[in-house]
Amino acid sequence: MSDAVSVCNGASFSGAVQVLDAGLCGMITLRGDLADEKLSAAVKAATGMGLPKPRRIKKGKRGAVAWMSPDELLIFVDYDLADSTVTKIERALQGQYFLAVNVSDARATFALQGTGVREVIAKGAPVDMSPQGLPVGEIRRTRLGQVAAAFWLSDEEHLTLVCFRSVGSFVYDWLCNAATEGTLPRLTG
Amino acid sequence: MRRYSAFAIAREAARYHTGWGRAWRNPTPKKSYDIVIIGAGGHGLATAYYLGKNHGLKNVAVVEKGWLGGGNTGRNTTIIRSNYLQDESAAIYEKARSLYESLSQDLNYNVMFSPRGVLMLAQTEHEIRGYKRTEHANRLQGVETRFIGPKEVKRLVPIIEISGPRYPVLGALWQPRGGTARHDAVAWGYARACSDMGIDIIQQCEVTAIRQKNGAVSGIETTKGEISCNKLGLVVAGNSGVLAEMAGFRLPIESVALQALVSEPIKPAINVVVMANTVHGYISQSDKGELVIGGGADGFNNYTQRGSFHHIEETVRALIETFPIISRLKMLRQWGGIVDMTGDRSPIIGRTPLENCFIDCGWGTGGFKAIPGSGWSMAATMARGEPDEFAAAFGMERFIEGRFIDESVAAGVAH
Amino acid sequence: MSARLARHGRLIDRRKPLQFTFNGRHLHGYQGDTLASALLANGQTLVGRSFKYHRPRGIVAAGPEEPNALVGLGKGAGFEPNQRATTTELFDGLIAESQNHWPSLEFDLGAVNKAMARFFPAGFYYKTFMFPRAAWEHLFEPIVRGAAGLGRVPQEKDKDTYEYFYHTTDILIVGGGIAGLQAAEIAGKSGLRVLLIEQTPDWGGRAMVDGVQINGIGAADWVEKALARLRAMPNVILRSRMMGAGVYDHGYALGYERLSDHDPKIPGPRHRLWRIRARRIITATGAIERPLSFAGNDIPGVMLAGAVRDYLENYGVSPGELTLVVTNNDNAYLSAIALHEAGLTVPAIIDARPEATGALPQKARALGLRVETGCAIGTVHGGKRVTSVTLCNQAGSGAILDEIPCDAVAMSGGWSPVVHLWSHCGGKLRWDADQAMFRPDPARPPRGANGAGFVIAAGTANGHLAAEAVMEDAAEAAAAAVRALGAKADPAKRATARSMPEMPILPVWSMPANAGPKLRMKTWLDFQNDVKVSDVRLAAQEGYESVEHTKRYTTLGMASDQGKLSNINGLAVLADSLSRDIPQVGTTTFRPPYHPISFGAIAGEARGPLFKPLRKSPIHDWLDANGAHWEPVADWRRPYCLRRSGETVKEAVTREILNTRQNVGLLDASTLGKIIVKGPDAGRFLDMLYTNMMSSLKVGRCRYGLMCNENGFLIDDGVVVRLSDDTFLCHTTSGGSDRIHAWMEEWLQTEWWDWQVYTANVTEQFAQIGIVGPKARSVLEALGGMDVSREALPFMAFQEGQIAGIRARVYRISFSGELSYEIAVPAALGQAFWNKALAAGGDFGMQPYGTEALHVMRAEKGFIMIGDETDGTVIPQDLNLGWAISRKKDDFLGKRAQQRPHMVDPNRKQLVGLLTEDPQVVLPDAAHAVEGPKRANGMENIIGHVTSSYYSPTLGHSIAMALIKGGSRRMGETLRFPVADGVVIRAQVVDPVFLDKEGERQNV
Amino acid sequence: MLSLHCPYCGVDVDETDLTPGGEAHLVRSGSGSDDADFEAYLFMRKNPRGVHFERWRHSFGCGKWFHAARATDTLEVFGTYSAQTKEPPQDVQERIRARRPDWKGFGKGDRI
Ligand SMILES: Cc1cc2nc3c(=O)[nH]c(=O)nc-3n(C[C@H](O)[C@H](O)[C@H](O)COP(=O)(O)OP(=O)(O)OC[C@H]3O[C@@H](n4cnc5c(N)ncnc54)[C@H](O)[C@@H]3O)c2cc1C
Ligand SMILES: NC(=O)c1ccc[n+]([C@@H]2O[C@H](COP(=O)([O-])OP(=O)(O)OC[C@H]3O[C@@H](n4cnc5c(N)ncnc54)[C@H](O)[C@@H]3O)[C@@H](O)[C@H]2O)c1
Ligand SMILES: Cc1cc2nc3c(=O)[nH]c(=O)nc-3n(C[C@H](O)[C@H](O)[C@H](O)COP(=O)(O)O)c2cc1C
Ligand SMILES: [Zn+2]
Repeated sequence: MSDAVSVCNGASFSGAVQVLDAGLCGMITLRGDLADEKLSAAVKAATGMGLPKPRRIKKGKRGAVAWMSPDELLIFVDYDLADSTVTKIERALQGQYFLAVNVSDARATFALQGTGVREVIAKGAPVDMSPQGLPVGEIRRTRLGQVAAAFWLSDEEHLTLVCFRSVGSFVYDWLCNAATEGTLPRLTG
Repeated sequence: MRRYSAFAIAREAARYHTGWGRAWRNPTPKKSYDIVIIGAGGHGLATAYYLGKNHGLKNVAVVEKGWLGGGNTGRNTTIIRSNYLQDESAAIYEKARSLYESLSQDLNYNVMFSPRGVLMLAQTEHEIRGYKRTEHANRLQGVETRFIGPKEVKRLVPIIEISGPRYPVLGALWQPRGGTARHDAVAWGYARACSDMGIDIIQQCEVTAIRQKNGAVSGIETTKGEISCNKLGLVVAGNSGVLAEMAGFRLPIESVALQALVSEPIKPAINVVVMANTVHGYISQSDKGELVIGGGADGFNNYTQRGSFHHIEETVRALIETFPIISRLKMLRQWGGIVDMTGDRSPIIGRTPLENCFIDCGWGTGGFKAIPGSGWSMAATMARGEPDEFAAAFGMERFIEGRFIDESVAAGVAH
Repeated sequence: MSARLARHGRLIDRRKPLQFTFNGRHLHGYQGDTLASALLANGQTLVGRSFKYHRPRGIVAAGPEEPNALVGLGKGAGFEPNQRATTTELFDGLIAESQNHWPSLEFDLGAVNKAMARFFPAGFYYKTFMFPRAAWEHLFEPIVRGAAGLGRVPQEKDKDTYEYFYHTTDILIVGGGIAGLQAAEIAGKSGLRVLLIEQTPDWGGRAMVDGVQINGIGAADWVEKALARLRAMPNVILRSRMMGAGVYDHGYALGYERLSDHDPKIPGPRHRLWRIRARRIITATGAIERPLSFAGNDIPGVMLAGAVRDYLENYGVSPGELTLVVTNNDNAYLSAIALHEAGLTVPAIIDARPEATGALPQKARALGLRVETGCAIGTVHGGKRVTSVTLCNQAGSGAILDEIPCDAVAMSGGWSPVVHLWSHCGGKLRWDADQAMFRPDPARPPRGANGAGFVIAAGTANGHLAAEAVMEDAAEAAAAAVRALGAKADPAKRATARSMPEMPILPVWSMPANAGPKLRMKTWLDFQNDVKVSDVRLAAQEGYESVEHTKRYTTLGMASDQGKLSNINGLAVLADSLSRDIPQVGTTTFRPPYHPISFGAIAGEARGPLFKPLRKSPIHDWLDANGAHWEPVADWRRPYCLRRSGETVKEAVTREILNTRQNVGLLDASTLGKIIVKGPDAGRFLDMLYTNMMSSLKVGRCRYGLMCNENGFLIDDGVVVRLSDDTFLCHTTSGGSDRIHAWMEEWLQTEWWDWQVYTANVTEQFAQIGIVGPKARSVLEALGGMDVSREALPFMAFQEGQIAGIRARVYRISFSGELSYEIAVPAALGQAFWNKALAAGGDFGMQPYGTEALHVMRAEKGFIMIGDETDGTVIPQDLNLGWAISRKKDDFLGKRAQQRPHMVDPNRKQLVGLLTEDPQVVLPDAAHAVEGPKRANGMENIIGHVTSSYYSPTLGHSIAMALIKGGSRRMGETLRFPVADGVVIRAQVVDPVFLDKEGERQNV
Repeated sequence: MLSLHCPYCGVDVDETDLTPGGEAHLVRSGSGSDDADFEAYLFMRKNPRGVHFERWRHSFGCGKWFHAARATDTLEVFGTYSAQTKEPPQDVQERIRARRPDWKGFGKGDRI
């Protein structure tokens, strides 16, 4: 699938923090009864992981699983594995009431790196971006500037942000602007 | 009543203006009136004025819970235009606009009607089509409007950015005789003229209950006591729901906050009224020099006269994009008013389920421009006991019949 | 003359001289100066002209309350009108100009002399300019408006950028005086998150110039130490140059941070607007001094006593050589003493109180200063500068006792707590008669989401004037906030203050008490808007009794300082005129912002390319590079046509249509909404959503469907595909995808929550590309990979598989009437597929086409377009779409509404086709049809309007569709369409399907 | 600027992440209903100055609809709760009663 391109085609920007187009990323929306054991078994079989608690994202070797709403997960796998993972889940849940759909191409993903990733996002998201407001490993669905976005920190210096594909280049520009060198408010002292 | 004129001012100047009398009386309420109007906003006062002037009914009281003109009439962005699409709307708004033309002389109070022209920008192909539709309709309705091109827009408003990267100005609907008026003066002028005819305006008098007998209205209870009446008019804009509940019926209305703001005063920068619907914002410059800017309405029920700040942000953003030079000006003050939004965004004038109780409401975000026309029509409707020619289409029954008067259609829906 | 002193000036750095210009004059100042202090240091006491009478104006205050010293700052793309000199930090190269005068500040033709001013009392314009009628519009109003406004209009686009910052905190403390610092320390120690903001660059507030001692050391030393302790607390954030601009519902507050106003060379955004959510807000915003109301109090050289002290202590600037002090309280004596100790002359202290026996007056007397008690200023003399004052008894009406030469007057009418932020969101005030001030009523605070008060006033902002009480109150405020949030506070660890004790104030609202009309006409309340005591009295006399009426009639407090100096004095005058108490009169409403904030900051980063998100299809860049003439469609942009070099838009559209009809066209339809609906109840659900039956659709087939709202009106349309037994794919309009997805979720979550249906919006997962035209099949065959024959893939069917090596779904649907396939491929492969299609289509004459060609082709076929044929008031029946309304279903959204009398009225507007009498004439879009004579009210009798109108290159004549009253019954009738300039176009009512009614072209 | 607690996400949500949806607990009147019921369902609103039950969607977050009990005269929020209920839960009703002793109760005084 060498023809497949992410929205910003691998662009990167180095400012107060680094912003990079994280490339194509496999994503599956799974809707269903999260309390159902069959469903968690299917997720486990497909990804090797159990279900995350509300608002959390769980990471493993083969990908990650994020809680999106009381009846929705977002499963991250390699881009090339998304379709086959959907098939796997569908097989495992055959006859059940659920929905699994590949949404990899409907998204753009960005990686932010450096001290200050919280401040960059705080320029546009109406969220308590302090470590107590958004602990590492918690995913937040909200707004960035004027568009929908979801993001989480894997540690204090690494943040991943997912948005819709059609606004990917807008979000990239937005992030670069927010990450301009010398513009992050220091939140100490 | 002492006539206002330049001579009167000159005479008074000699004695340090100690001779001016009250603009309106401050009467104690009588026990009973033929007609009581609740709400001394522009619409209530205009209703009372035309009851007296057109129908000779002067045993009338206007009852106001606060200070007259302190509702939406005292807090709106004063845009006056009549280029509405639907026949019924065009008729009443044009009636109002034409009354505004000579209102200062009628009332002997300078309401500063300023027919400087109103521009409604078309920034998408779709908007062009919508406005052209209005242009065609208006021509046949006898309302003077024209669709003009971007060059003419630029000539009328030199500070406008017509080739904005996101939403270039593709043209505009131009009503040359639209404009603004001094909002407070409209209320004060009507109040003074009413008072002069013997109509009582009773301020600081909140209506707390509506009394009825045999299914017909018999009077009101107020914080200044009971007042009986033969006919009652509810003209309370954002508080219509509260009064309707007192009268025992419900309305197809929700009350939400609508906001506005002014900049600090600057020298004349913009000579006409500009409305930009695609980006959401409208602007004019007052005779004092501040830019008067209107924003969006909240989507939730609210009686606090305070709105949510994001509307201010959206509006200012839109206007900076349209008028880049305002970026370094400053917001002086923001405020909100509670507007009464109906199911089809058009007003209600007419009878209510309670006999002899009439209502004029639902003007929502756009009733300042309608004040003289609405008062004219409501007065006729109350005097006759049935809707006059203007009110006929605006009865409440239109909702259950499915006969909307929807003005948003010119804008349509995105495709 | 005002001048710089050799000593004093704790905020300036005399080693760092700065240059600036004022009205072109080159002047000098120091690092740390404000523009106001630097102007005074240069002897510039005349700084502007008032709004109405163009009276000469000097600097009155030293903070944001300044009404007069408004200047135009900078030039070109950095020019800003109405900037306060008192809040503008001086920087090297600053350029300032005074405002509202012509030809010059010194000599202003607009100035209205005293005799003339008489003819312009409050509200005079309501009483005149009415005759003759036309004169207002053509003569008077242009004059009034020409004279309006203060600052100049900027001529260029702003050069700077702005941004937002969201911040959540437990406690926000506004004001970095000793109260704010005390509160921050106590709150900080609790471990809660604290944000302390101060509008000026410096900390410490008034205590720094008042000789206050804290914990046994000077206030300045304590402040420095307190700051060091606070900076060491990780949970405390300190920000200077950041103003608390507004307090809003549910603990929302705006912080206005000015990042580079003090040094425009600093890169990055100029202002940052903080959008703060705080669980508690402590307002430690101090107090503002009130002017006194005496005749001539607006003459340059008359200044607030506290400001005099500020200029002296902070900037080493004296307001004059002979500064007379006039007061009704002890606090102003501090200024007199400070002036005297700085070696300046204080010719007299005029104290309205019958006696002045407090420690400060005694000290003043001990220093040899002349103190006149029970006295008042009768009149200030001077034109552009104070020259002397007359002394009179406060109790009388102004009989002159003495005339005292002076070149400056320091006045103090007492202090008003800054209650703005407390009041913005509904906090109420109470009148404190002893201290003659409105102060926050702790029993009626603004209430937050949970109903608890969320603002707490502290220190002087809470009505405490003595430093001792200020520090105690601030400690209590912080402790209360901390406790309310469930943490522990230790107010015992608070700092304590000592200051000179002060004796009670005597409220003085008029000086002298019985000033007559003549004096009242010269006694200013609102310096910027030229509102005098006489104006307020006139308002009361004329019945504008409510304080809100008075405000609006006189414009008191409506100037750019929002009455920070004038409001209390004004309403006291009003109360007096009405013989009412001050609290009975009340205040006007406090509204944000506390002090004007830039529109730039309010807009934030959203300008230029970041103004509004633009949605781009996967083919966007290619289209852009290949002649796309863009058209905004919802948040997307779609190509209206793709122009080749030398082509007009119209030519391009014609070419695209003909080529598609003759050969084959390529369309980017990716923006179409695509929603997956899945579950055991999916069919049942879609039956409710669409007017037609969807549950009967066979797997592998497509069906065109209509959606209505509960009012019966058509809101969207599109093709529904049954992917499997329990899974449907619903296509929506481009603008509709998010709306319709939300609509589905709304019904599923709030009405039929027991139905088993899941939805997912997969609009952006796919690039959807139309290959349309007689040769479409050949192109697909050339691309290879799927059997697209008539048998394998008949009209209104779909197939899943590979095309050109790319995973794809192929739908055989048509919006043009041609043989047509829509191919959905993963968005990331959209461009790759597009390229392959172009390559394969080359041999068949394939050309891409845009939305206009699409629109014309669908109109030729009589297909409706949501937004053209519909406008939110049209029901499917109006559009001859009755066939798409199932009669078998008990219910669907909109069904009930469509049964209402007006909806079944045969005289509703119905869709018809139109052929103009002259086939080459195209009806203007939206032209209206009329019938019969005019109506009684003079309007034409309108019977409908054109919804779509084009010249059809395929047919070689114009075509149109229209909604016409009773249209279905009018086939063959000729209608009149009066258009501009008296032209009437005639057109015949026909069937709206103009081309291939049998559908032979699409069915091949 | 409202902030409402999303009962699904368990976080306080800024108004700008939410979409308001008008009065809650309306009873749908579909095909076959009489005029009065249909009019009441589609148009007539309580629009009270005081306690109001209303619908909100956490549109930028979990996408779920929930209900809020809120005062329209002070903007105080008495509670948020699942949209999948026919009436406000008891604890919310009790909190309203505690804060607003003069509240008529859910569905009371509705028959006008
Ligand atoms: C921010 C804003 C901008 C606007 N901009 C425009 C514009 O540009 N152009 C335009 O045409 N329109 C505009 N409008 C709309 C316009 O202001 C209103 O439609 C119009 O003023 C309504 O007038 P009214 O007399 O009906 O109501 P109001 O002026 O609100 O008067 C109603 C009166 O009833 C009184 N009342 C209520 N309850 C009681 C009671 N129980 N007892 C006694 N009295 C009671 C109130 O105190 C009030 O004084 C705007 C509105 C707002 C809020
Ligand atoms: N005795 C008197 O008559 C009298 C009168 C006034 C003040 N004082 C003295 O002044 C001191 C008062 O201390 P305090 O700390 O209460 O007040 P303060 O005036 O010293 O400090 C208030 C601080 O808040 C800042 N501020 C005001 N509004 C703001 C806003 N919206 N955003 C950001 N910052 C803002 C001001 O710039 C100032 O630095 C005490 O020493 C007191 O005794 C005495
Ligand atoms: C057309 C118009 C112009 C206004 N101009 C000013 C102004 O120049 N200065 C000002 O302080 N307020 C101005 N206001 C706002 C009023 O002060 C006030 O905020 C508004 O009427 C709402 O009343 P409230 O804030 O008392 O609730 C203006 C209001 C309107 C409607
Ligand atoms: Zn949620």
